[in-house]
Formats: sequence, structure tokens, C-alpha cells
Amino acid sequence: MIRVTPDAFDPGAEANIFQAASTEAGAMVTFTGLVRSRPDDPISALILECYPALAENELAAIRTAAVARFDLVDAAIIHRYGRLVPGETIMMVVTLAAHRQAAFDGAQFLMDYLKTDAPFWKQEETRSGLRWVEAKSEDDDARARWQR
Amino acid sequence: MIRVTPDAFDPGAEANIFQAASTEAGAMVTFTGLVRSRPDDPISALILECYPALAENELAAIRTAAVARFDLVDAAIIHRYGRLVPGETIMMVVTLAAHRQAAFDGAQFLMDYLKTDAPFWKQEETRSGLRWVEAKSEDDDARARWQR
Amino acid sequence: MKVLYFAWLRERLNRASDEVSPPPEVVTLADLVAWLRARDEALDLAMANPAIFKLSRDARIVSWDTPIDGASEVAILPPMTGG
Amino acid sequence: MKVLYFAWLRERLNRASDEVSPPPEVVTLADLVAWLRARDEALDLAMANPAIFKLSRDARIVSWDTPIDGASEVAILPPMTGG
Repeated sequence: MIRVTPDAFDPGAEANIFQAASTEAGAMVTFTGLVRSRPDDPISALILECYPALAENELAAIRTAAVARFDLVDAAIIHRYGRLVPGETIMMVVTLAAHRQAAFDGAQFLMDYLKTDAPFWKQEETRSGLRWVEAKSEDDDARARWQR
Repeated sequence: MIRVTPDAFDPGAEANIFQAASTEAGAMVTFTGLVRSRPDDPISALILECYPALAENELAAIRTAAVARFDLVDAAIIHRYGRLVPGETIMMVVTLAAHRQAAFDGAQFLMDYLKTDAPFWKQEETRSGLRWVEAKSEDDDARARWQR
Repeated sequence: MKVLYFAWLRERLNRASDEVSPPPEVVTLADLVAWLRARDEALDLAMANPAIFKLSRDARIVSWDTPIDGASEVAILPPMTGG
Repeated sequence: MKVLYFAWLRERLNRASDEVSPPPEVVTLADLVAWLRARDEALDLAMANPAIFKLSRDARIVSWDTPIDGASEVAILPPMTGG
């Protein structure tokens, strides 16, 4: 399941629904990305720009690749866009597998590809205005570790 | 938070409560272990034996080590014992961190130590009786990768 | 053909898209980018480091040497920061 | 001192614990295990491969060479299969 949406979602409820749909899995891993405001550099909001048609296609492709590569029972990605305040959930990935290592590896693979290939762009809203979040070269490195 | 209990729990609700308690984290990872029944080798239940006093002490020690080593904002472990049927949640770990790699590494570290050092023993209930689940040497290997 | 711009590239250009009709010698997406940059100084400057951009054709990320091949929508994508 | 047995070790011995009073020459947990095995053939057989067992003293896992040191509860733990 892939969902690209401006609407808030309940990560715990989504994970439970996902888990209940399968009896073949022994392990589930979730990753949840949260809007973070640090006391030394507070932000009032995170604004995510998105190219929805491309996001849906790329996330579906990443999901299919992860399921095949790690023999996952299932995998899902939910990603929001729009204006989010600190503490809100930006996105989540969930993987279900027979055993724990595949569930962990699948979730990390999804995150590493999503960081570099999913068309979302973050802006931080601060007292002095908006600033674009810079892409990290370590995200390219994280993605590269899966290339054979 | 460490909880060793015979009672069922709601993993999604636990994760949401855990997430809401912190505004400093940008990443949350959960691992959930589920009772699995395969069509080719079905089980009617999993029976977990436990030494609760030791389990609480060891899980608390593992949690403290993970928080320090990966600079986690927080970590929690919930582990059930008693008789569980397929689809039920056996246990979960949750980690909160500033960034995703620490949250993933912390959760994997918790799982790898828990597998070899937390005093739980599984029995599978099948049509032909009860059988002890054998420890896997790969669990020792997984734990060893964290030893410096 | 529609060309889309996102994030700080969109801001630098002060528009989210262009409607263009490239000449027949523009065969690949790389050709298209070169042709667009030659027509638009703001885009040329914003793409001074072209290696950081990815390109999509009809809502799929593709390599720069991919033929345009009748695409109806091409996007120029600054480094992504989702997740 | 109470000695606890778990899982298949408990089953093989047909009991979950023993109440014992080891003599003063039993100093470490390894000494205790040797002393228990010498008194009990079933335990001796069940622990034929001693390296697979962990030991706890007063509800903390400790190494085999740890002194007993007035412990009130020692447990012999077959390989664990939680998670």
C-alpha cells in the first residue's frame, strides 16, 4: 500500500491494520518520521512540497523492489505533504517478514531509497522566515550501500 | 520503559503513547514479534516460559546500554509470556532518536541482545504435542556484531 | 510539452512550469535541459551544478540520456529531502 | 540457597528448583554447578554440554567464575529463545 496525502494519519492504527492483514509474518518493523523542533533552533512548522504523481510511482517501485529483494510478506509507505507542526508524523514505512532481519533490512532499504528518490522537498518555518532543508550527502551514501 | 507481562497489549497504541511523550525525536522505529503459523507446519499456540525477575533486570540493562550507545531519546521494551495464539503480539521494542540510523541501529541492537540474553523460552503447541523452539546460532552471531 | 520546476528551483524561476515546443534536434532529456538553459538565464544559473538534479518523464524518474519520445510532462527535480 | 531450572532443563529434572546448602569449598558458580552435577545424574546428563548454559545470581546474569558470595537465588538457564 502506497499513500501520498496532505491528511494526517494515525501511525499506530495504521500499523495495527497492516499487522492484522497477515498471519504469515513473524516480524514487523515500522519507521516513523516526525517533525522535530530543537530548543536551540526551534521551528514552528515543516512545509513539504510534493510532486504527487511522481511520488506515487516512485514509492510503488521502491516498495516492489523491497518486497522482492527481502522476500517481504508485505510493505507499505504513507507520506504526507503540506504544512506540519512539531510532533506531527511526516511519514511511515512498515514491513512484514517471516524473520526479523528481513523486516529490518526491508525498512532500511525503503527509507534509504525514499530519501533520495521520492519527490518531496522540506522547508522549515522559523521566526526569521522559510529555509529549504538541504539534502545530505550521507543519504546518497546510505542508498549506495544497497547497490550490488 | 520495560514491561514483562502475561497480558496482551496493543502495539499501535503503545507506539503512539511512546511517540507523544517526546518532541525531541525525528525518528521512531518499532519492532514487533508475532506468533506465526505456517500452512506447511501449523501451530495452535506458542507457550512462553519466563523468569520475570531476571527478564526485567536484563531488559533494563540492555535498554540502558542501547540508549547510551546510540544516543537515543528513549527506548522501551514490552515482552509477554504465557500462552499466545497465531497473530498475537509476543513483544515489541521501540526507539526514538534524532535521526533514522540511530533509531534503526538501537532497535536492532535491542533485538539482538534480547534474543540471547532475555530469559524467555518458547514452546510450540502442535497437533502432535509440545516442542521446544531451538536457539539459533545466528542469534549469537547477530549479537556478536555489536561487540567491540 | 509541459516542464515542471520544484522547490528552490521553482522559487528561483518564479514559476512552477513552462509550456514548451522544443525543435526536432532536441532528442534526449539532456538535450531538452541544454535547450531550456540556453533560452533562460535564470534557469542556466540555477542549474550551474547540473549533476545534482534528477529528471522525470511522464511521472517516472529516468536517466538524462533518455529520449523525450513524445513525453507530455518533464520535471526538473532538485535534490529530494523527503522521509 | 535456591537453585532454579528453566525450560527443557526443568522438564528433564521434573522440578523447577532445589533448595541446597553447598559446603564452604563451593566458592564460584562454576563450583556450584560441578557440585550439583556430582549429586544428581539427571542434571549431570542434561548439562553434558555446559557451554550452552548461562547462569544468574540473584536475578542478574553473571559469568561462571563469579563467586556465590551469599547469593539467595541461582538459576541455570538453557539457551534463550525470546523475542
